[in-house]
Amino acid sequence: MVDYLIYVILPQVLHGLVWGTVIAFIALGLTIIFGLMDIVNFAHGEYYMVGAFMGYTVMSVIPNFWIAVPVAVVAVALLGLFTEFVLFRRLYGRDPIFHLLLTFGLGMMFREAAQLIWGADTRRIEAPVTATIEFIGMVYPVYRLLILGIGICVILLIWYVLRYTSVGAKIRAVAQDRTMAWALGIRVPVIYTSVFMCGVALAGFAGVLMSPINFVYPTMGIDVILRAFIVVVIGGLGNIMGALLASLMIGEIEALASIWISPTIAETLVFIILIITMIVRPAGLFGKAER
Amino acid sequence: MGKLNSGSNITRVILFHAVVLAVLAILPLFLSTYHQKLAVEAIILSVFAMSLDLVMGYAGIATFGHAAFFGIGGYAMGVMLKFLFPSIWLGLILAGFCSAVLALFVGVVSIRAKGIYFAILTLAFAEVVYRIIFHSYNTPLGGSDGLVGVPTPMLGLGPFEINLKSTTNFYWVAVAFAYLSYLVCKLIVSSPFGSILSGIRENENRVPFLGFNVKWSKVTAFVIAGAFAGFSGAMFTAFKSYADTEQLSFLLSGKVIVMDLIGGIGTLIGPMIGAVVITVFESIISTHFAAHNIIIGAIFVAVVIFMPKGFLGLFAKKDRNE
Amino acid sequence: MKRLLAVALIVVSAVLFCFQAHAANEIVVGCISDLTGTYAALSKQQVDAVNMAVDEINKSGGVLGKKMRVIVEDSATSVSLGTQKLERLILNEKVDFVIPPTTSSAVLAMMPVALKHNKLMMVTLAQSMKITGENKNKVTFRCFANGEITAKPQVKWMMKNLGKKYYIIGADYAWPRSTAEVYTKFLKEAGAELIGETWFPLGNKDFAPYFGKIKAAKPEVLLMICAGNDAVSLASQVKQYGLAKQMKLAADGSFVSADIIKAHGNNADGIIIADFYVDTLNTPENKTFVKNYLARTKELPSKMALSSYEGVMWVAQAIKQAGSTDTDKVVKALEGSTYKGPQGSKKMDPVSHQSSLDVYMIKIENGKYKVMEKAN
Amino acid sequence: MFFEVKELCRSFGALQAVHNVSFTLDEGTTLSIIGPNGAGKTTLFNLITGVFQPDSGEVTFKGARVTGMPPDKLCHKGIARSFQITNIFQGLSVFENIRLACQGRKATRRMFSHVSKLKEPIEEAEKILDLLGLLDLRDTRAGTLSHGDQRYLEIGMTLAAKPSLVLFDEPTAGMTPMETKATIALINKLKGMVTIILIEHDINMVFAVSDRIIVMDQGSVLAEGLPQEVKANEAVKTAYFGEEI
Repeated sequence: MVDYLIYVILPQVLHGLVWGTVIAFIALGLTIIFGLMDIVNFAHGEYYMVGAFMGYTVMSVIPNFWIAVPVAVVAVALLGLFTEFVLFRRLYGRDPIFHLLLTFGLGMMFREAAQLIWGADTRRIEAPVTATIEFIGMVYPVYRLLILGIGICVILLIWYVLRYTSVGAKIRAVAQDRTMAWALGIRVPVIYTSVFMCGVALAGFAGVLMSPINFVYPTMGIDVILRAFIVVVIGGLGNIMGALLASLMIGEIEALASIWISPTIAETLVFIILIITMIVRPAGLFGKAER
Repeated sequence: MGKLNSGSNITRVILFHAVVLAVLAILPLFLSTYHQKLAVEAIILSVFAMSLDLVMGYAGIATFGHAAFFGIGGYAMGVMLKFLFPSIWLGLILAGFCSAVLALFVGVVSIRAKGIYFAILTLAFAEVVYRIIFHSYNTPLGGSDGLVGVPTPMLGLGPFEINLKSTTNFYWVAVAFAYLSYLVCKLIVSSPFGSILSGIRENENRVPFLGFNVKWSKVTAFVIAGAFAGFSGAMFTAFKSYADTEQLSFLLSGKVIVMDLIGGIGTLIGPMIGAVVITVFESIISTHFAAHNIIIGAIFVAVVIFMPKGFLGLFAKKDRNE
Repeated sequence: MKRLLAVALIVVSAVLFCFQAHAANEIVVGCISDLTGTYAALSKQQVDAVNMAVDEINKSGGVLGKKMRVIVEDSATSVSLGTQKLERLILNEKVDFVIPPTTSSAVLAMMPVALKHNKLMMVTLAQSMKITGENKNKVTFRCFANGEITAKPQVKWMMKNLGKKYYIIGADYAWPRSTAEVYTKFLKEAGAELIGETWFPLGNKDFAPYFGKIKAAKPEVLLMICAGNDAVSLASQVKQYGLAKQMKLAADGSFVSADIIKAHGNNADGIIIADFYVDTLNTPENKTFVKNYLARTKELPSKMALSSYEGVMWVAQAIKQAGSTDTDKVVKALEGSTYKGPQGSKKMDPVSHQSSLDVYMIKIENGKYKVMEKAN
Repeated sequence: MFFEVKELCRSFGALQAVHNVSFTLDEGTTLSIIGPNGAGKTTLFNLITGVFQPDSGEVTFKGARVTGMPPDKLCHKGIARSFQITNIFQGLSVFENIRLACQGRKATRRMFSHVSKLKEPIEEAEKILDLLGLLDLRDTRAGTLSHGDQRYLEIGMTLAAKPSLVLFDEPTAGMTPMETKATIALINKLKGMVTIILIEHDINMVFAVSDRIIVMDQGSVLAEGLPQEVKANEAVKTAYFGEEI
């Protein structure tokens, strides 16, 4: 019994934790952007993809992972700035369904453009750390633990910025009531642009960080976007803490469920959890009541 | 709407319908068989797009899972034709029934959620359906290989039989199918029930105080839309001789929203045009340009930015009081 | 202005729509390929190889005195687009035969269409057993391997050299499932013990959660059945978590096919596969083929490229033999015919329309294929 | 008793929005509810019309218990309300707004026939438009009407359900003095035809139309009686009129 706990359950809990952090990374930007500007960003996965490809490109010139990461993040942020400035800006205040259409089209363009620029092959980025450690009878790659660590740091940082800084207060003010915030002298368009940049930069960051594990290819965004959406919705759209908890929950459920049931059923289970969550709490598990 | 009463208008409307139908009817004489096939596909998809307009354009409910009903209809038709009884009519009945039942279930369960939450719920339901069928390996449904080799039966019309193996015949049948569906949907939206739906779209909170049950009105609209999506899915399968999981995928759900928005929602005819435009356009662009997704994506983006009311909006008269 | 643009757009599309090239005295090959989507990389190889075959044929004087021409259509990994494109090629472009795309479901849906229009299809990439099995039809042939061809010799070899306890892990969709069935059948016949299976969803990213269960089952051989990015991820995680220390690794050929071998890096080292072709095959015909392909595309050919090349060549040979491009005659000529290409010589089964193929046991070493022996 | 509210309570967290409110109403009379902002007047309306469920208490209408019944059912029973903040269908025409309201009373009959064939609702809608003086604007999009006209439309939609009990929530909010006068005239016209409960800030209007008045403060009934009694009540004077008169 104790053996079962230590050698079967515990490693799965760890997997779930690491995997949950990874999902949270992608979901965070999505939920921040929605919470602030009501944009349902279907192209979020494509920013994640661009981040990974940028990392790959830098790595092929300067083979140093820790240079590639900031360059890629900045590049994606600039792409975010450009798209926000040229496209999203024109849509504020319109029905979210238009954002959906816009990001749907944008995603198609990004995917195809990536295929034109980099080709359709799967690329690899070597992990900067390849060591493994022995851990309760399980060999565990250090790089994954590193991601877990970085993830926790980034999440704490975001939480700190939003909660305790004046920028964070402004962002929360705009999210609460855009008109009022504007009247109080907060420059709403600047906040929008910068938050959008940060949101997609987070996706780009996740893209490079994950590329040693998930590899780099043009359609990689599609593979993550649904999962990220589920997490964001279960957590309550726009609710950062909710998205975090939901990510960990989904990671753990999938990891633990796969001990006993087939992984495909576990994956479907995630959707069923989503459905049940939303029936019981229509605004998400951790969401406020109707907005 | 009140204007529909006047006599001259009715004559004009009838005349207009007659002309459009006549043009559609003689169109195949000028089209190659391939173009006819493309036209049939586009026409069938136009009914699918129109069915979404009932909920999205009239009741103002966004749904990301509409493909589920299309796909289920397709599979129902496939199962009917391949394994049960080779009759299009029975296939349509089964398809409409299955899709409507699914829509009823999804609707009743999720109608309490509003806006984007409802949309995500429908997406989740559609994904569950998709996964169940995708992994139904070793069942007659064929899992990810799809249900292939669906026979094309004769279409019995009383004493007559129409050979649907002829593309031109199927084209006419598809036009009739689309036209009838349009008429029925048009009647629905211009009925008292349709007014309730517009009321819900405009101001959901006021509607109950006028004596209407919002929840059931929405569910009814959802079920009707689901049934029509099922019908069009069934026709799609009958025409293409296969049912595939692609018909259930969230990408198709996204695409049909795009079709509606491009055509102009809340008009019924707009989404139909949108579906035809996108289907034909996709076919042309992917044949003549290597990077076709960039072009199609750019068109979506341009539509959102420059034509928020869709294609019809460009040609519509300016709103009376704007 | 906007109205004008919209109208212009419609006019341009209408013109494009009606535009048709007319084939005169030539043989037209329709190549439908999944150039966008998951299979884009190997689909590009398909197109390159088909073009290369046609160029070579034309350089040596064409077929029956006619030049060959290729029309490429992108089916974008979509069944509906695939069937639509097939209809376009057959009805509007009047192609003489078709090389269909990778997606099995699309090929399965296209088969009845090809049969209806009586147009020959040479399948060069799709792997579903059904294509030459329960769904086989008169006009569809395949010169690519299906699970049965490679599984049988591989099982024999593995039983002799690797062990008797097997665990299968694969992606949960039709092709890996049916391939696993074939493996299971042969393994059972050979007296092996199948101690577990894990089926993960397509596009899965994290495999670590399944490894505990696999290790606990203590198999001697882990047999992996998936392709593309799933395979790349799985191999890298199998390496990271050190599964190779406790068991031998084997896989279906597509697990390390040439479109992803570079992405594997050294992660796939030690994996045993059975396959009908790798670029390192040591025959003079293959060396010429690899050299030409490399010169043309700057890439090493995959088995998909080889198969597409051979598929076109084989049909061309049959057309020559039939003396006509008439489908019925070419089908007759293909059935039971033999063809000798870069990969070796093979025979087309007259009933199933599945080509026979030489199979080699291959081990991955340093990210490259090492041919160990011919296995059948 | 035609309409009775008995010990109705509802709190939101620590706030007792409505506390032990009781009153009765005879058919054909007009009752006004006045009180400072936040006195719980609109919450009381929301409790009566089924927007919120009361924590305790009872509402009876024509002898039947209607506590917490959903709005659509109440509408069928003959209770209709208007809203303080204009609550109309902005995107529909004035006529469509009223016609939709007219057809609500007979819920499901002929649900799928063409709207232009619905003789009764159309005639009624035109009658109501005439009553409101909006006939000239019938095809105008409601969202583009002036504020006053939107308020009239709001009242019209409430009347369209042919209720026997109407709850008006500040019908004159934001109206010009001229429009207010017209509204007073309209309500006087309605008196006797229907029973009215009115929330109103315009004191002149309240005394001009009411048969009885309830004064609410902090969720409870402060005073109740005939207009002149209320006017004379000292407690009311300090709590409410003190500043305003």
